[in-house]
Amino acid sequence: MSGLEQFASEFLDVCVNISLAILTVAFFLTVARIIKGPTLPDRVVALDMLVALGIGFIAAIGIQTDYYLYVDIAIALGLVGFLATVAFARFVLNRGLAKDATIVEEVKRSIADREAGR
Amino acid sequence: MPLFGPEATFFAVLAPFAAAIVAPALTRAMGHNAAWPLALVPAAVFVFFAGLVPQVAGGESFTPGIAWAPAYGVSFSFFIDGLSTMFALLISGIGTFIILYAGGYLKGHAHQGRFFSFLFLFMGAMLGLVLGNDLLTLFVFWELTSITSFLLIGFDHLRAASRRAAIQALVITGGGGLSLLAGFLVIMSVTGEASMSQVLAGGDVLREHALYPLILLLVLGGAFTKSAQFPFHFWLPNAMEAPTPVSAFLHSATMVKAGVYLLMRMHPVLGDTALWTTILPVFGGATLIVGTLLAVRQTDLKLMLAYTTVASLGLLVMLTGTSWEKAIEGAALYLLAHSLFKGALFMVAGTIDHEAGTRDVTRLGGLRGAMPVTFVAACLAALSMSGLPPFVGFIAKEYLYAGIWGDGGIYYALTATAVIGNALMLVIAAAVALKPFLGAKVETPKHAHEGPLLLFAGPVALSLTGLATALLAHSTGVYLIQPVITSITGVQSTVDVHLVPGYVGAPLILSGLTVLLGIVLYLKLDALRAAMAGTLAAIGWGPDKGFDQAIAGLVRFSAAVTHRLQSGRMDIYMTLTFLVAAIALLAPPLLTGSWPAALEMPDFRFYEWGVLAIAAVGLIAVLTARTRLTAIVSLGIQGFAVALIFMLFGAPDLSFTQFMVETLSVVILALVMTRLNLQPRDHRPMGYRVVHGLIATALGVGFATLLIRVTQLTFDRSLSDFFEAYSRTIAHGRNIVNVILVDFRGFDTFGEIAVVMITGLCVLALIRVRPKRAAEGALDKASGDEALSKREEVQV
Amino acid sequence: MTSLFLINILLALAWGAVTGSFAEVNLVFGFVLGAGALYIIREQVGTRGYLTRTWQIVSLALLFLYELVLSALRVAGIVLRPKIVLQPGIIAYPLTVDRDFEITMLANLITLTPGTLSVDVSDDRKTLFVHCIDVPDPQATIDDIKNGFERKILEAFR
Amino acid sequence: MEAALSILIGLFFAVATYLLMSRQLVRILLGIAILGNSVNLLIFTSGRLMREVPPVIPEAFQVPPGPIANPLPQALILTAIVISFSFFAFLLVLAFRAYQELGTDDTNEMRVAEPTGEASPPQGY
Amino acid sequence: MAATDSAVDLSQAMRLEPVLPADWLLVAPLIITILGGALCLMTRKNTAAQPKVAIIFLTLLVLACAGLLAHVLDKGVVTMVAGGWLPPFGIAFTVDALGATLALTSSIVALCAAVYGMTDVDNSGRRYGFYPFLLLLMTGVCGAFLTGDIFNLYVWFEVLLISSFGLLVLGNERAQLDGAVKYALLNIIATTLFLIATGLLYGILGTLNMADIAIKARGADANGPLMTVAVLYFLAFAMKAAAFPVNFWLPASYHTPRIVIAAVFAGLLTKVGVYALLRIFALLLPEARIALADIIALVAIATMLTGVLGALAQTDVRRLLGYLVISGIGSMLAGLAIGTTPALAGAIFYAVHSILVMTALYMAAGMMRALGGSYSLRELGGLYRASPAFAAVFLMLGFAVAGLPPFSGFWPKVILVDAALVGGHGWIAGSILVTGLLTTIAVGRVWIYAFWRGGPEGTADGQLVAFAVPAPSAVGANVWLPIGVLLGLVVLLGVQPEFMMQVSGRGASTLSEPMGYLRSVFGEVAR
Amino acid sequence: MNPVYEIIVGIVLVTGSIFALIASIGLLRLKDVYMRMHAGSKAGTLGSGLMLVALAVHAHQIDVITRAFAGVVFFLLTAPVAAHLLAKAAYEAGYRPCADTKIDEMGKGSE
Amino acid sequence: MRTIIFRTIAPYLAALMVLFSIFVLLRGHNEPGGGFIGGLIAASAFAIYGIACGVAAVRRAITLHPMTISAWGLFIAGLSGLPSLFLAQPFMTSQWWYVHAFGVEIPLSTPLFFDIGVYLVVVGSISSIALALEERESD
Ligand code: NA
Ligand code: NA
Repeated sequence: MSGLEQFASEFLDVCVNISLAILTVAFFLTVARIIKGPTLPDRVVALDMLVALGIGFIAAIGIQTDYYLYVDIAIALGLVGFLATVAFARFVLNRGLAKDATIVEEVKRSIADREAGR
Repeated sequence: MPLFGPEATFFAVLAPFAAAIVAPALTRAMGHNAAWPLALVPAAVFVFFAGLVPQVAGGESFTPGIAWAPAYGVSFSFFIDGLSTMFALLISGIGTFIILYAGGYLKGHAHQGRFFSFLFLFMGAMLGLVLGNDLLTLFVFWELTSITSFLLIGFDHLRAASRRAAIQALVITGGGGLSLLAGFLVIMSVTGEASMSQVLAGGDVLREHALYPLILLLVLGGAFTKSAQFPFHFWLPNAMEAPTPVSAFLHSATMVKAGVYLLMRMHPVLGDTALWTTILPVFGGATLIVGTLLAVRQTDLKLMLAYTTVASLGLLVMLTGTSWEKAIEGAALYLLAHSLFKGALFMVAGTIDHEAGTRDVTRLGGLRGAMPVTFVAACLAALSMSGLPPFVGFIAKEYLYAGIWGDGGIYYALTATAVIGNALMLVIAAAVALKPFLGAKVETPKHAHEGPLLLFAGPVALSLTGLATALLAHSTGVYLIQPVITSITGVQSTVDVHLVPGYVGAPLILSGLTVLLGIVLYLKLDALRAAMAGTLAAIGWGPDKGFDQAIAGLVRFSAAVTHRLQSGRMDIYMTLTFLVAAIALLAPPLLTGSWPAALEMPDFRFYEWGVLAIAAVGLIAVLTARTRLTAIVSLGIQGFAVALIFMLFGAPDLSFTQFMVETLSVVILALVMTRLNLQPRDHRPMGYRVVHGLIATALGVGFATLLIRVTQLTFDRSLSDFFEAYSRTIAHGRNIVNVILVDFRGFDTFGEIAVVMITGLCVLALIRVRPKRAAEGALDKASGDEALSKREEVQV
Repeated sequence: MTSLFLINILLALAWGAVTGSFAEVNLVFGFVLGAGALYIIREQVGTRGYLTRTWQIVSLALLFLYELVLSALRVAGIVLRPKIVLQPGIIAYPLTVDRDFEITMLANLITLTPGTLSVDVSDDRKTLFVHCIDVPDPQATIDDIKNGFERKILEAFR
Repeated sequence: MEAALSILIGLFFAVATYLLMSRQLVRILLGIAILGNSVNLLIFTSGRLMREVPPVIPEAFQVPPGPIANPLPQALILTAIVISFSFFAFLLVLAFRAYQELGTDDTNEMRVAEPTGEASPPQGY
Repeated sequence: MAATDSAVDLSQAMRLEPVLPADWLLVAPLIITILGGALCLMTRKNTAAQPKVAIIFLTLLVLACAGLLAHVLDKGVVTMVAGGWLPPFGIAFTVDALGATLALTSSIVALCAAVYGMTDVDNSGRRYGFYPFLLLLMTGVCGAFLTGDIFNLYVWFEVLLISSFGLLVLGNERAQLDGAVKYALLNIIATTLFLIATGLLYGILGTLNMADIAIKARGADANGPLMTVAVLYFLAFAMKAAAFPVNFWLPASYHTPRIVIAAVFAGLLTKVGVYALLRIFALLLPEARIALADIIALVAIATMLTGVLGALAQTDVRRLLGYLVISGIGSMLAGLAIGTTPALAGAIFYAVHSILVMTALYMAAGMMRALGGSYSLRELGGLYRASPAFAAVFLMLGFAVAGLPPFSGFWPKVILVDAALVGGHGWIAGSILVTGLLTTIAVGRVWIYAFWRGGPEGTADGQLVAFAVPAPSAVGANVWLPIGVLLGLVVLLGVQPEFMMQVSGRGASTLSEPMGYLRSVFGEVAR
Repeated sequence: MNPVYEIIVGIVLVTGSIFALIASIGLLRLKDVYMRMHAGSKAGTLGSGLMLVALAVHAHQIDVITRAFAGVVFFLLTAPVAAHLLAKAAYEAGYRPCADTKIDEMGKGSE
Repeated sequence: MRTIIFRTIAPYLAALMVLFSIFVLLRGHNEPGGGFIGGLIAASAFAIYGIACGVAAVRRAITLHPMTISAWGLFIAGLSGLPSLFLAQPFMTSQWWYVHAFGVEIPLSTPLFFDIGVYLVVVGSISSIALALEERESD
């Protein structure tokens, strides 16, 4: 194995580890947003983000293990992630129009915040 | 199978069942006159058994049988000897006249055919009982008599008293039957024999066995309830709710004697022990006294007779319980006598009721002119009952006094009991047979006149038989009593029965005493009755009332227990279920002290820890979520983490599926949740939270430790090795998981897709079908196809 | 029907891309599957002008890519600032394009453009509401889009 | 590795059962969903863990060239996932319909099949 | 892709000897019901054709099960491994007399239900899946009885469970939904416990084939995790079997669906749980059975007694019957607690009896409703006059369930009491007998209120309330026929018990002496 | 494998993950849901897309590359649609942007 | 959710997803995937289509009732186990046929048909659930 090859291989390993580390941090940040909310759409946005992170995670693991079958999982995750976001958007819309108590409360808070200059 | 001889017993037993089937049709065709042809059936049976008498009297016994359930060693077999033959003769002989009597008594009754059916069913069952050799065969017939008795007592089912009496009889005799069944099964396991004849041939095996007390108590449980021994006596008088033919047949002449039959039958192997000679005389004697005293209290003819039946049964048990041969001779004679006179008297009472419209003895009198034949029959039977010559009752009393008279406390006690009992029976005999007929004519609800031939044939025939058997005492002794004694004692006996006592001894003196006492008491009957009534009122409670309270208490107790167990609250159901699960998980390691070995620090990489942490965070988030969407999305987090765990540990297919399923779950959840709200607060009170928290923690710890213990064992990977070896080489697939799913273990997938398909249909049914409160299933409104077609039109 | 046929070919090519094999048999198979997929959405697929339209789908996809990178960098620039001071706003963008396909194209492009995000199209399909992450001057943003994406779309599709 | 995952699985079970003991249908449903994941992880761990080597035979080989993750538990879990997903879907819709028809999602208030204050059973004959 | 390595010796992986057509009888019940169910679903909208299709397929099922039983009685235990893979690698269907008998009995019940359902289930019920549910319920039931693989058993349990959900909610009445929530959740927890136990069992023994488990579990460490797993299995199946104290779901739900559905449930569902208990504790983990015998006995006694007390406490006939179902389960568990071959035979016989009689009783309850307009003992009355024939039917069924001769319940009771006494389990024997008495009282109460009494509660003594109800002839043949068939079997088993005794004896001896079972799976030389 | 490719893969991968991180930081730091959507739908999509491309390059197989490419295209198609739907839903449900959002021409019609 | 943007793009997305689902189905024997996952993807496609363009459009699109599709799936899966009957082999013994068409060898097998059955069942049932729920939601 030549020096460059050696370096490249080690470089890639380091990169994979770095990116896994970054993704792990990103995961926690996103989860924090999911839990914090404060509104339903906030959580949905974060969940959508979580899916994107998952796709990246899969790609990183795929590179680390040399198993490319994970590509399809990533694609599928993208597909259903979209579906989930659509469903949640629809949920927010329908419940909002139906004056759902939780949503009304959140909406009121968002209006109050706006008026209070936050 | 031959039509004659002992082998033909099968036909004899089956004949009444066949008659039961044809009776309704025949009655529809002929009306009450169907009694005549129907009576031929028991008559033929009687003739058949009469034909066996010479052989039986000669000391022979027969055990014809066919295999029934050989896998379990059950045969359908009969045991024909002196005892069973006498009972068979009584059942079929008295049965003949009962059928005739029923023809007259229920003339014009809408359900007379059904009544005949029930009577024949009973008759067949009773024959099977007394003839049964195989213990289980015998037991089957034993229970059949309880069942048919239930139907007959409740025949007049619109009246609450009938229903009560019927269920009471069923419960008491049915309960006793279960005791008997246990007894029989213990006997079978102790002796290794399945049939009565073999058990009897076994000699002292049972008596010497450690389980003898248990066996005896179990058998007595059956016998005492069936034969209405104190304190189980109360069902029998209540059974008088049944039409009189039933009372005459079942509750005096035959069925109630089944218990006595059983005691006599098993006497050779169970009798003559300290336990036997203590329990039986005590209960028999108590029953005798209680029965007669209660009989005195009554004014209803049938009830008076019923209580004396109780008393007579007590007397029989008492006599059998002494295990003395002489006393048993008395018992055998008394058995015969009682069946004849009591059957006759019941029919007389029924005839009076039928013709005069009442059977209250205080409202009856002077009927002798209107009903002369009945009067004669009544007198003859009453004389036998009173133990006066020249009737078989007299002989029986002579022999029983002879049997129990002796020098010693026990003898005196038994004798005193018998004398008092017999005297009181004389009182009742007089009250029943004389009072309605003698004296001044009393106005009755119906204008009384002599009943038709069907009604008086029975009483006359039976009471005359009572006379005849006495007059032909020697033959009676040789052909009937001697074989019976042989059966009861288990040794060949010689009995010399004669009407005229050979000497003036204690028995005759005791007879005289009995008659005297009886006359005195009869004259004081009203005072006696009042005194009894006062005493009973003072006690205010008896087993009969106790029965009602027991049933009511049982129902209330059941309701209380059930309400506690089945609270209708889902959270309690869940909590209890998980409590049990936690115990199931933790009890074995706690009891055996086998916990996992020490854990080692896992060599996870940082991102693997990260994924595990995300899963945990997701879980906690779900637990603490206050709004639906937080909960749903948090659910998504833990599902997502699970999918990543699968991916990290080499399960791409799982990961793939988990991602898809988790997302779709969340989607469906979101679709459904647009209506269903999550309460911001978990409504559990603090106590519940603590309990639930403890249970949940216990379960978590239980599963975790169990899983750790499992994974610390060495693992047998042979199944997967096989799949790896042949997944591509034979099954042509590189994705081993998929090959397992569609080939190696395709059957699982087959079931799995069935689940998926059904789920789709379930959801469709849930969503689409709207409850239709008005239009319900066809059976709801009692209407078969018509209603269905109507509703279809509505739906179209 | 020609246009449907072309879409079908496109789907067959997509099949080839996904399966990673451009062997004829696989493409024919992809074509058959594509036909099935098209049958399913037959109602929504019109019958005009697909030849050009499909060509532009490809070209615009590349454009998306380019804009996306810019957009992501801009977001990065914003969120990594120590203190985020922004003037977000929702502006009403008057649409010139009126076909469904064109509106969709424009809206999606806008979303992927730096700092803007399509929120809704008005019921009369005359106005596109756009959320901007930092919009000190709304008219400038509107003009950017008018002269940028919308014109490109009009050029490409008409 | 198995032990650490086992502890996580214990947490899964604890959370699931705590939710299942709730009175609120929605929480119960969440519990059911988590319970399904708990079981899948349990089976997965029970079949022993193997990092990152999927049970797929490379194109060039007839049998796996080296040790691979245990495929059988994966197949079992796939079946179980599908089934638990189906059941979850059913339960969701059932809960929804029960809520619609009964007007509550508190199981303590769902007392149609076993009503409160039922009359005592009939007495007498 | 097609590169089959010529070096592969197929005989190392597969059973190569030709399979007899008769061996296909092992899987025929599943194929028939699945294809039939799928066909019924395809013709969902054609409500007139559906019953016909279902009845044809269920008749085929009965024939196949009968043929299977004959095959098993002829050949002993038979095995077919799906896909031809050598056991324990493929999924083996291993059928002994126990499985075949229960499958046959269940299929008869299902056929009867299909006929009864022609009247009881309306068009909406047909359109939304009564017949597919019924057929796939039978898939689950037969699969459970016939499979020789524990995970596969789990799958069939789920098939039958989800089908039962469908049946339970058919109609969406309020009570149904309420009952279904409880039924579904608790049953799902039960099957989840089953799955957990199976996963752990695989982790311990590394196998899923029942015969293989029986071999490998022998001599396992008594203090090891296997014991805990056995306890989990017991809990899971005790829940399915509705044993005390985890039977809440049954009284909460059985009275809510259409009566024919309740009838099928009462006949089949709990018995599958009992079957699994017998199979697992008698055949697979006999050592665990011995260790748990006292607990099983306790559970059995408590189940039969609380069951019958529950029955005594009911006003609604259907709920009363539900508790009688529970009570019967106790008797079957008693057989397992005793554990001897005769005791197991008694339990098997009892299971067959219970399947037939409980189904028939629920169908009879439907008829009571049809004739008397209610299920409540307070509102019923006068049925004896309304239809003496039906009264006779009910009375016989009532005596049968109480274990009185000469009906089907008598013999298993005798066998079980006998086995208990022989085994020195006096408490079990006593409980069975007491339960019999209490059952008699419970049934007797139904009889006196609904049949003998002249009318609803409050009817004057001696009075007969005239019926606003049409003549019994209005209840069509669709109702009479299945009840009649079941009653006929109940009577036949009582009067002529020999066949069932032999069959249950065969089934029991396979459980207690598993050599035949193992040989059937692994060939002449069991490992 | 070509070392140059490996280095490119490493760089692209890390770049992608950094974009993803930025997106999640944005998610956390930006003030209202509409602004957070900008982060998610742009940086997030680009991040995951880049990482997928890295995988494709690393695989160096035509089928993986085409599939990864197809995947990226798909994300690019769906991401703006998802953002649009969510923003529209949030707005119609009544959620108002933060106070910094001085201009709200959409709200004019309805308020 | 009937916005112009979504409605315009959803049909194409759905078509692509269906295509992808078939791809996942067919390669399942050798790579991750298979009938179940394929079916879920297809069902997701119909769900998206339904949310965007209405349930009625989806119902018209798939012509058959989804539950009928599901039933067909089960039926096909059941039939795929039967050919071995005629070869004196046990139920579900896999059969492989290599069809040569256009110069390429196409492997057909009973497991493939079985997996197609799985796919259809999942597509049918899950679509049915999603559509039914969606319909309820819209009324
Ligand atoms: Na933009
Ligand atoms: Na996205």
